[in-house]
Amino acid sequence: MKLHEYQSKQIFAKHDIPIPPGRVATSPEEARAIAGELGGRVVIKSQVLVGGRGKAGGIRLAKNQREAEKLAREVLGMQIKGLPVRKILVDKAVGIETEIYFGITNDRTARKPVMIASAAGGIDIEEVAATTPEKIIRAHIDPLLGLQNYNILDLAIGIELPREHWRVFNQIAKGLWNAFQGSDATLAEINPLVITDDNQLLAVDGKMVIDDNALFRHPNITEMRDITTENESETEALKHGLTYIKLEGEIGCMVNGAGLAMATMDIIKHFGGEPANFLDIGGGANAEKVAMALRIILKDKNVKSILFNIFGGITRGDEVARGILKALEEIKPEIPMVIRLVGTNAEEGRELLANANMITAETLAQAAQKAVEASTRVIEEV
Amino acid sequence: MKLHEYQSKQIFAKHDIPIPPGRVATSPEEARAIAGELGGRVVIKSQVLVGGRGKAGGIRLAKNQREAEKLAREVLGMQIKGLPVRKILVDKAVGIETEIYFGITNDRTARKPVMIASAAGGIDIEEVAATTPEKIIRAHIDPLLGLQNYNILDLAIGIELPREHWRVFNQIAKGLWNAFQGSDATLAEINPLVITDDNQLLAVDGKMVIDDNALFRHPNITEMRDITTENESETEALKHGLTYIKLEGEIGCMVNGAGLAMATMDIIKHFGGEPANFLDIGGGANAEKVAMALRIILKDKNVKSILFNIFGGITRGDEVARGILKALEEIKPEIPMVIRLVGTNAEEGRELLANANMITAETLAQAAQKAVEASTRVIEEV
Amino acid sequence: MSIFVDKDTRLVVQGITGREGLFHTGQMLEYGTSVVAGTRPGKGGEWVLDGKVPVFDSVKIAVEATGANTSIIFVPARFASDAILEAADAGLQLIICLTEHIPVQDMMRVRNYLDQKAVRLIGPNCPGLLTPGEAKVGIIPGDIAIPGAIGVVSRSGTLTYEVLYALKQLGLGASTCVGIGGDPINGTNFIDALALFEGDPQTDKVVMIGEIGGTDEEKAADYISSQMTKPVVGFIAGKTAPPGKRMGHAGAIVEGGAGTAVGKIKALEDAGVVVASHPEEIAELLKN
Amino acid sequence: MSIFVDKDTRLVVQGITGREGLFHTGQMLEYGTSVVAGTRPGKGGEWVLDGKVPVFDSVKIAVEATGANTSIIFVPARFASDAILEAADAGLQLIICLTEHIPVQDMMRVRNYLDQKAVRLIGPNCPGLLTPGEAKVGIIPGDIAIPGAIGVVSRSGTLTYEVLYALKQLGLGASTCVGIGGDPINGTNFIDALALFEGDPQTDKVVMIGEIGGTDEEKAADYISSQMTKPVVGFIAGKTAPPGKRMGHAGAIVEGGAGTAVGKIKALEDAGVVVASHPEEIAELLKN
Repeated sequence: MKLHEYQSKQIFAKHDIPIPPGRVATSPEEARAIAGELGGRVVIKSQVLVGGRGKAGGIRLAKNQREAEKLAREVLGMQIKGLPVRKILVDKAVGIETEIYFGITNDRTARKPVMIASAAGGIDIEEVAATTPEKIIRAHIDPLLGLQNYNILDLAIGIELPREHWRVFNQIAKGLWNAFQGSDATLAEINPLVITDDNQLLAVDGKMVIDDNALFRHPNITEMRDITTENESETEALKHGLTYIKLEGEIGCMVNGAGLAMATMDIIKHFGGEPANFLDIGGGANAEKVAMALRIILKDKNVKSILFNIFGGITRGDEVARGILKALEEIKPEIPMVIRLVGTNAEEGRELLANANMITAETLAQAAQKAVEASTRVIEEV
Repeated sequence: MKLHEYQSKQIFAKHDIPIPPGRVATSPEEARAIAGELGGRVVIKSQVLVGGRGKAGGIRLAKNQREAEKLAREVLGMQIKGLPVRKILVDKAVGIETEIYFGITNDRTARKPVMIASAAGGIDIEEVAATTPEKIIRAHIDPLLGLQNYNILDLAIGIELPREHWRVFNQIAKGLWNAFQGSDATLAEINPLVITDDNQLLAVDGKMVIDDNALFRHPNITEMRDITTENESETEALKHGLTYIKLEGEIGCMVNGAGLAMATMDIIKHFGGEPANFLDIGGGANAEKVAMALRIILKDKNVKSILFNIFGGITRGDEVARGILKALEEIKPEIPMVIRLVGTNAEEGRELLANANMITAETLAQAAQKAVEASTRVIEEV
Repeated sequence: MSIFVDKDTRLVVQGITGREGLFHTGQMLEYGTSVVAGTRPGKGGEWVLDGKVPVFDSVKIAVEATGANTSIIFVPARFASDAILEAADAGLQLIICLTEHIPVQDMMRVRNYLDQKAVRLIGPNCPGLLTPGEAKVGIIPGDIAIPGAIGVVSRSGTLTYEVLYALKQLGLGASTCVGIGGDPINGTNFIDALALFEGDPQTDKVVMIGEIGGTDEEKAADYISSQMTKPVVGFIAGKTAPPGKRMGHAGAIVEGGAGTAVGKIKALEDAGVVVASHPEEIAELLKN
Repeated sequence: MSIFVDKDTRLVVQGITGREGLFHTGQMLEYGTSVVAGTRPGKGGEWVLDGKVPVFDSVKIAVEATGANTSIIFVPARFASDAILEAADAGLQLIICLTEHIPVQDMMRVRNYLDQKAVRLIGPNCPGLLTPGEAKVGIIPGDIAIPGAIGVVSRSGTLTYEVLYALKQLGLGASTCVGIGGDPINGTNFIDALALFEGDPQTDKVVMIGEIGGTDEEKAADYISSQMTKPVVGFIAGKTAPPGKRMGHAGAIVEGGAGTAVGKIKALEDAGVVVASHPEEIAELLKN
């Protein structure tokens, strides 16, 4: 689960990381009032859960209250990468001398969290990492010991941070680690961490991603979820324990298991089709879940045919069949459906579906070919 | 640093360990008022930092408010093992079905904390451990992982705790671990943890000891120190970084290093004397510290002679000599003093002391013999 | 021979009284696996599956009572890391964890702790092990594979079944099938399994099924080209997957350009691995 | 020969700019120890002791620049566990920590972490090492011991000096003197040192100086009686110490009846160790 900049910075502030004064607004008038409270120049920052806000014009500098209101109105009217801007953060503007990158994520290869810093912070940090990797300093953190002072020291030395800032950098590093670990984050990032023109360290931007699997431990964070900025179908799916990602093709897929779902998409492409979605119904999916999955697929009007590829293991073929029947009864879709059912209780499943109007297939290759063919036929008939 | 029962139970309660309702009183009237609030029978418990309060009559059951006042007056007038009772805890009395022992301490051999439980809780638990060790169940806790559910399960199974209590026992165990670890305790103990006659688990007594070396991390706990119940000289010594323990003999000792201090006491005894104290001035002791140490030794009126045994390492002989001179100037003690100074800057130290009226010695054996002899002479002269 | 499990496996099922635990214990028994015990705190003393398997309160007691040497874990995600540690501290040297959705910080602590011990963890979020004709320890449907000489190792669950099933259709059998699981932090990786297959006399050829993300396949490719003599057929799922939701700049920095299907396929092909274009083709490639 | 330190020791002093660090670095240099570096975060680039020793910001940098192979730690208690871990992660295989008053939970975590690594910690709360005539790594006064064939291992600080000094008075020298420190959780115990002395050709006899508390002396007695061929003379301090302030019932249960001077002396005597009645007697017993 991604957190908004303002939410991430709230968590940072709780862990003694200095952030600029500021507040969230949902209207131009509110933005004007906040700008008045803060005094001087303010930054209007769109709160959407995508990168590249700055380049899209979603981050603007206002010289005074009146300009703050005007720019807030503009930004609140924007869509960034398809997402409407519903909230803006109004932060006091600071003079920036230096931009540092500072973040933590998990390094799956090392099986440890890794803290990363670079003196070349800012929007081009990935370019820096690709072209001048020596400018990226890493410190792995033992997950059983936690962050140690010398880990932080390695970073401060590595980025050649002036010594006068070491003490506050140590405090920020500990705060970032505590925010990361204490929130079960998979990412906690300050970019940039700036040295201001009055020589203070300040986290002017913040980003956190929380491990969805650990949200049960963090009810406060769970409440921060902003579903207005998420894809409606994907959110709906997640709520029912399904993983759904919408794509641009015309062949809907319902598969159990992420690997098999990807392989099914791949084989559709291999036989000349384009998958309309990734959909993993997970292990042990019951009839309800399957019906919900089918409804979600059918919401996508591009879908011209559906391929069900179910290999029973934890998931049982008969349960899946019951779910499909239940959904069909309710929705009565007009498009062709190809089903391939193998594994645990597949026999029973196939019997249940015998009278449904579905195209059956023995192998995955066959199923994919039939689904591609069926989608083309529909298109031609149109 | 030992905590009082009421302080330990406050910490337990913060960690979701159920304790009986109750409050601290410092007067009989206050005790009466608390008994009134609680209603029914109450227990009056002396708050002194020694064991065996119950056997000494420092824990009493009162049937009503009036009796609570009367017993509170009695208990507040007591001395237990030489310590005056200045505070009492007035707890609501509960009906007890079963007494369980439940504690954590560090096992230095295993280098891990160990959680200990026994179905045979109560005042005779050490007797149980000595005679029927199979009734004592232990679970070692990995200090890097922390307490795991299966550690708790091992204990619940081991003490044959009825299953209906497992859930709350799990909660109490986690609370006890968090209290122990979060307070840098070296001991956290509930004895007894009772099953009440209405079938609830309840910590009716509590004891915690905090690692003095970690108090810098716990200002709140440091504030709990109750110096009124500690030996004044020992407290004074600790404040100056000295370790002083008063004993019953007549030869005062000032030594650098705990091992050497013990060996010095042992050799005094070996040559027929009795040490008046253990006093370790620590490593790197400076003149101020030495002077303070001498003042503390001389407060003990039993002291008939003093043996200084200083082997310079971190501690420097000249610094010790300066401290002694400084203290002598101020206090002008009348009793004989034997000094043995070896090691780092011992030469310089001996030169400084050349004109002080002190008996010198080359070897430890010699020094001890001279100190014993001197103390006897004083006694004979009296 | 086979790797990990065989006729001598004596299995304890952690979380045996749950819906999945119970169902799949039945399936494992039916397959002929020696399931000697189950555990569920608070249910010690009961028996499940018509009195076939005794339930104990803890793994330690189960091991003492039955001599179990292997554990399989079906407990819910929030208790799973505790269950793995319990099995390890009870002295079991092979632990298979099927649970999905374990928080990554939990697994990171577990894995770093287990690295200090002589214990092998397979999974989590995996379908377990199948040594056809000898033992099924997990949820791989028993009837989709026959005994044979092909070692199968896979990050995926159902995709593995697909491959085993296709092998069977062509009369090809497996020595052991190992599902290592799809989680970012797991106990056993491709190289561990490849090394065991390389040393297993029953295994002639190996199938390795990977997917996008991480660098395990790339490292396996290095291992194959430098250490393996047996032929390997590979497959990588996720060629059409949209670029993953990136984990901020930090994720991009740590992962670099690695993790794409194209990159993994190239690494494997450079190591001499024949890479199939779809799952059923794997079986055809092995037939040749 | 000797154990732990010798002419090849290249020492880095952590906390070199503090009062004690600076003073004792001077003493070590004077003794002839190769002190190649010191560390103090924020003081990298400076030189101390008249330009004799360069200061670095971290141990890692100090090791890279000077090839240091051993570290000695003088930093304050609240930073000491971090300093030990820093030295271990910088690849040093011998770390001597003199700091006293380190919280026991810190040391417990450090020790359990170091157990995973090939690193030897001596201390904390110890006087360090002295290999007379070769290297002094710690605060044992150099002039109280001469080279010889007696290995000395001790839990105590100044009491050890007492013994070395008494040896010297009788013309007896030491191979190496090891102060293992008096803290409840430490890095090296009696058995570790005894085993090294047993295997050290230069050492003919061993002196072991213990004190009340814990069970290290009892375990050392077992080791001596079953594994050691060289004669051992012992001493236990604390015969007249009042019974320690007990650590609640839990402490009594964990420690049992162990830890008394009488018990330790008996264990050592039963193992064939000659136990001296006072420190200076040790030297006399060795002379015979």
